[in-house]
Amino acid sequence: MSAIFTVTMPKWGLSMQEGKVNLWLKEVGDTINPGEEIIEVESEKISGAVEAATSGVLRRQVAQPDEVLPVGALLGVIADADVSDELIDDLVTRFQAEFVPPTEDEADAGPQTQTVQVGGVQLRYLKLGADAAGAVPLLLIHGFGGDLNNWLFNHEPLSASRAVYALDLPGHGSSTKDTGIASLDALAEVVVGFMDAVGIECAHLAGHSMGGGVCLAVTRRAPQKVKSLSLIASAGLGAEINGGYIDGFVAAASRNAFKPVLQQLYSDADLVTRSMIDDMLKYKRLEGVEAALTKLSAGLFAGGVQSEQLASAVSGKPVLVIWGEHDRIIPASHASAIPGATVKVLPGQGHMVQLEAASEVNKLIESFIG
Amino acid sequence: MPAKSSRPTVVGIIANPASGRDIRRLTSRASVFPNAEKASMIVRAIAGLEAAGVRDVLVMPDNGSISGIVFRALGLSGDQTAAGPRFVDMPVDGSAADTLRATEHMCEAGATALIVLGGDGTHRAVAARCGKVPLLALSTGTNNAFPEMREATVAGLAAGLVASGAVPPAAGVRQNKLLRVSCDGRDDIALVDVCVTAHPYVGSRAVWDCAQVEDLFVTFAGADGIGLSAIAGQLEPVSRAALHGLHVRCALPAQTPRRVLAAIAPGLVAEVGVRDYSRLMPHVRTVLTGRSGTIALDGEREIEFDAASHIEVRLDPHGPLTIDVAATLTYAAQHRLLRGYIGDAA
Amino acid sequence: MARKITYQQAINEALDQEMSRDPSVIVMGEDVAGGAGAPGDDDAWGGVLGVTKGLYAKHPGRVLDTPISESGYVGAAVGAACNGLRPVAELMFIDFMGVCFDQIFNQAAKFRYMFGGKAKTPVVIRAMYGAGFRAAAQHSQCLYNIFTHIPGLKVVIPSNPYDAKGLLIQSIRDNDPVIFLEHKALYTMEGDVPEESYVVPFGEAAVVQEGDDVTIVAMGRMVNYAKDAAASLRKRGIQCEIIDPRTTSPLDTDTILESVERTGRLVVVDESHPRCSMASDISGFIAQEAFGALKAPIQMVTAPHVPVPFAASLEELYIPSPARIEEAVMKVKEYR
Amino acid sequence: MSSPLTREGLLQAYRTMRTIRDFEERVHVDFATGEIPGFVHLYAGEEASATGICMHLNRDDYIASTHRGHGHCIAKGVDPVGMMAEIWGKRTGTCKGKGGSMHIADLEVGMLGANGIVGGGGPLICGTALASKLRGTNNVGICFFGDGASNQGTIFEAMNLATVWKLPVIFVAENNGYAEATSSNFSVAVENIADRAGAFGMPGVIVDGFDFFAVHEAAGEAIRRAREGHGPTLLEVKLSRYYGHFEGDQQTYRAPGEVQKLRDTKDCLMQFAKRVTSRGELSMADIEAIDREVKTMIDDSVVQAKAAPLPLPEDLMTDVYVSY
Repeated sequence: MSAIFTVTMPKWGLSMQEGKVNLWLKEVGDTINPGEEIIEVESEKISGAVEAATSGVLRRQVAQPDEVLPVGALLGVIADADVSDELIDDLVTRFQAEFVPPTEDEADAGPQTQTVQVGGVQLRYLKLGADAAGAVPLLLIHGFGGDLNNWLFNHEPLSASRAVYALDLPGHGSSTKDTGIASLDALAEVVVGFMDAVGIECAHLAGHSMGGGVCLAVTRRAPQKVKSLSLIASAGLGAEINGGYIDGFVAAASRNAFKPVLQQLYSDADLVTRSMIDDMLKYKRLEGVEAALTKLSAGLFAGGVQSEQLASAVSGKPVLVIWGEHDRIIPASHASAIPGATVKVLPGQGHMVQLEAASEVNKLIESFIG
Repeated sequence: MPAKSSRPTVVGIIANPASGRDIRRLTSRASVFPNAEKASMIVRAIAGLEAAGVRDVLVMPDNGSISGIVFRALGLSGDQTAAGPRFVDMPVDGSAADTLRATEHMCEAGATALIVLGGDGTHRAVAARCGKVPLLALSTGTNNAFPEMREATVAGLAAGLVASGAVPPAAGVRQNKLLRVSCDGRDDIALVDVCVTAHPYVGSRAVWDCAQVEDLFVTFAGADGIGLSAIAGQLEPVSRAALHGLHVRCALPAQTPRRVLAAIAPGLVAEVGVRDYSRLMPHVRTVLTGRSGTIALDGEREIEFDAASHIEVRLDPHGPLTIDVAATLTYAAQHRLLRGYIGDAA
Repeated sequence: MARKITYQQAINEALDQEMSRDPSVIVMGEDVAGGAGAPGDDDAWGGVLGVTKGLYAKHPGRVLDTPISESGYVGAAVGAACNGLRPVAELMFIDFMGVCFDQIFNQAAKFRYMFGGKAKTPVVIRAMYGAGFRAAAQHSQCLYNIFTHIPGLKVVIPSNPYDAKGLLIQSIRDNDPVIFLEHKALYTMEGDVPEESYVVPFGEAAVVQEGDDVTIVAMGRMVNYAKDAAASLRKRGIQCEIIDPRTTSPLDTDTILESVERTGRLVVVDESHPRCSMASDISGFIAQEAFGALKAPIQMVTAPHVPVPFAASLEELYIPSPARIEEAVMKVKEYR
Repeated sequence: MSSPLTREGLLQAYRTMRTIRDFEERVHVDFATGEIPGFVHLYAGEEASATGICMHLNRDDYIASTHRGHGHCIAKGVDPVGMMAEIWGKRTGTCKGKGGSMHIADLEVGMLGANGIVGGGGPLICGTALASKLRGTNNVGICFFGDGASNQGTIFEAMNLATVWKLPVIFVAENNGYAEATSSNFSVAVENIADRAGAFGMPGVIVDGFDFFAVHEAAGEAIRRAREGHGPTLLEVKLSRYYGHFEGDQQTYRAPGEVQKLRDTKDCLMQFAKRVTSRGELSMADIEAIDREVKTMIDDSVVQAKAAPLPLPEDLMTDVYVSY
């Protein structure tokens, strides 16, 4: 029995409604294996590759480079070599005739964020993927000034075979803003409370930047709740941190002031679009954010020095360390701080490596946590 | 219709545009009496006068707030030779002097009655100049003891009947008492009360704080009166006809066991301490000295004095004459002055 | 946490949150409670369109119905602002500025300068504006340009629920007199609005969408018309950059200038009349500052120089439409 | 009834009235030489009103004034030295030379500004009074206005609002008989501005504006009443201005000798001095000492004003907004 598979515009994150085709990574006639990258698509100026879910031959490139298509639109067709062109053309014709782009409301009807109260703090989180027997869930923890959308290109891909949670830390995203928290341990206490509240006995933790420091602090506080740690450009593994970035982030009040600050995060400065800056400004202008960030930065990164070194907290847990080679916020040299850890420094990448090199990071994590 | 005398009857009307505007609007709940209503009262009084056969009515002029309305209401042309009321030809400066001037002028013009619209103060000014011409005293407000609240049409009728002689003075006119005050060479009068206060300034004139009242002299005091005389009225009512008046010596309520509640201003009932009181007999002089303060005449502070001042108060039984509206019209009824039949000559 | 609410709810929420945060904030205006002294409910209306509904009960004594007496209560709001309150006076329809303008432009606007910097007048005057409701000539005007002309005033024209809330909160916290104008047609517009309090600063234009071909500057309701026009133009391969100044005083000239220098083409969309309007003002400023960058004459899409008509057929002609915006964009795009 | 003025109170009253008089007389002289720019409207003759009223006020009470505002400023405690510099358009002026005679204000002492718009102050003072009322202080607001402003809609609206909201406001109608050159006999439809009070549900009282004691006492009652929460009052002060509507006005619309007669017979300073000295409450020496002291101060204020720097070019663009 031969099969025909459609490749469609993916939905990365909650807000994505359309994507732009950058380029095809496979030519018509190429043999495709599951997991291979077929086409590069861009959303919110972040580009990512659509991976094959199946094996076959790329038979059609329906979408053309620079085309902007709604989520779910047909990009190409993979089929076994023996499927006739007529059948494939018929399928393409029928698909295009029947395809209705999702309305904004339907788009909203996708996975919804939820909130939970932990010790007087309201936390927003997003759970993707189903609880599976024997599968230890994964908890994603963003960095300073970030939120659960920092995992836009990681969250869904990692949720194929397990439940994956991403939360907004206190002071961030849509969680309670001014909680007075000024230490990694206090953040860890909230995270542990969160795990209890949503019924996570034990999880793989993945943390980015300050979120990595939080993962380490959770491990120190409640080792029984931690199965493994994936630390991406993590805090807590050395003294240095770009104090200019931290202070600039806290102080920036306008687009023009914010842009050069945010550009330090990325290897490709063009990724810092106006709408990204606008979104960050919207966050920063929420009541309590400035106070929260000021307290947190003073507690954790005063004077461009990290106040906590937590490499020893891992106490024998499996650890994966990922870093961007050209990280301008926390130097990649910190990657070797944990003896025995699996370390991967991605060449050419910056601090937001999980966004800029999402599929590579996803693969590393996937294979690390199994 | 009554009384045809050889010369035409002249009646004057005096209305004070400034009455009813003093500080008692603030310190009590005294009414603001609109000048438009005063003008309307004049028009109604004229109707009564004309019905009683008076053809020559003299009206006090003012800056226009009353006279202008009267002028329009009666459709006057400004031609002073035409029939109808005339405005006295005199300078107007908007002060109490206008009232004095108008009174003198009307009396010289032969008025045999004056209708006065105002409060105690206005009547006091008229009384100082009107001699033996009887007054028909009409109150324009809630704050007066001397003039009465009554409908101006009826008042005009009564004034006309007395002025023309149709009702004889013995039937319609009453003698009032007067208080004469002299202080360091200044002489003045009061129709209802003289109040010696501790307040050092004439200031905004009205007296409303009983704590400042030291001596009170009254010509008459109704138990149902309003104003300072009401204090006396609750101690020993004195009628307008009685020969005597009353002298009350006040004290702070805390300093005397004798206290009285009195309506001393509209909306203001106060407790007044009384040291003692005595009848004030005609012509007996009461002398006060050794203090400083102000003397209020008919409720308004007029004279400041000091410790060296010599104050004399005495009751004069020969004050102004006033027309008793009820008695006049009762006489008219008894004598059928206003009755007639179809076919009677006008 | 962001959720969808209407423009009207966003304004109500901004007032509510600021009144809770700062006891010196009061709301006054004709029928802002709606029922003072009447035998029925004290807050029957909550504003003529219900924008202030519910505030009366939540903030006792601080939502004040006024007589229909615009000079009186707008002036009182100004005076109260001089004496430590942060009043939000609702003028109902901006057309009513005619009966209280002195208190706004001769008093509130000038105090600080006339008094040598010693006065602070944190008053907000809210009013609805704009055509489209068959409300005719005295209840439909767009008069923000008149206020923009006056030094000492700030003028705010939110085009969506998010901006409405953030700009109103900024207006209330601002220490200068602010004219806050709400388009009637936007009250029912829904959008994502965070539950938390937040501010949108003045003088920061929003780049509603980016594009390299033509710059469209639009404000208030016209932003949404510009978006409609841009969506249609996109199908024709024309990428419009839409800039919403959000505040006309202060005006973010940098963002407009930067955009026009890149696109070389400018269309200004303004619901008010063409003479001495924001359209002519922005056009003049760009002609002066970016003449060399212009590849085509600037186009203004405005209402005509006539009062707002009543009849639907005329009013629809009066209001600038997406079609007219599209036409203007094509004109600047095709200019050779 | 308010308690009698103490010796200190009498001295203060005289000093304030004398300061206003000398200030205005001096501005009159200097204006005539062409040294003072712009328009000035002098308060000379009306001193008893501002003084008798403002003596009851404290710093947190507000007054709204008029284009004829110098007297109100001085009575409310604005520094005459700064005022003189302001009138001379100097950088050291109360308003840094940006306001001038018609806009002198000092919110620090509760002076909400002279006002170039006739009737402009009524609504504003309702606002300061509303703020006082909502904050639960017992402060009051005084709205000074003239017979001209008594015909403005803003004043009617303000009086209505003050009663509707039961605000602690005293509307002080300073009726000097002329709105610019037009007689109030012509322009005011009623004999007394106070008569309008009834229409707005408040008491209306007339006082003699040449008599400090009359103004002081009536104002004391009205202000007490307002502080105790009983609402607004309209106080009509009948007075006269000695100079023209503005400086340079030849006043040919006035009767010959009208002003001189008032100066000779009713002048508030003269009456006051006679009254207090004849009763021995103050001595002539007291009066003369104040006269000398005030003259020195006014002379000095002019010397300082003349010597003071003009505003700088950079001052043009400042003080428009708190932030922009």
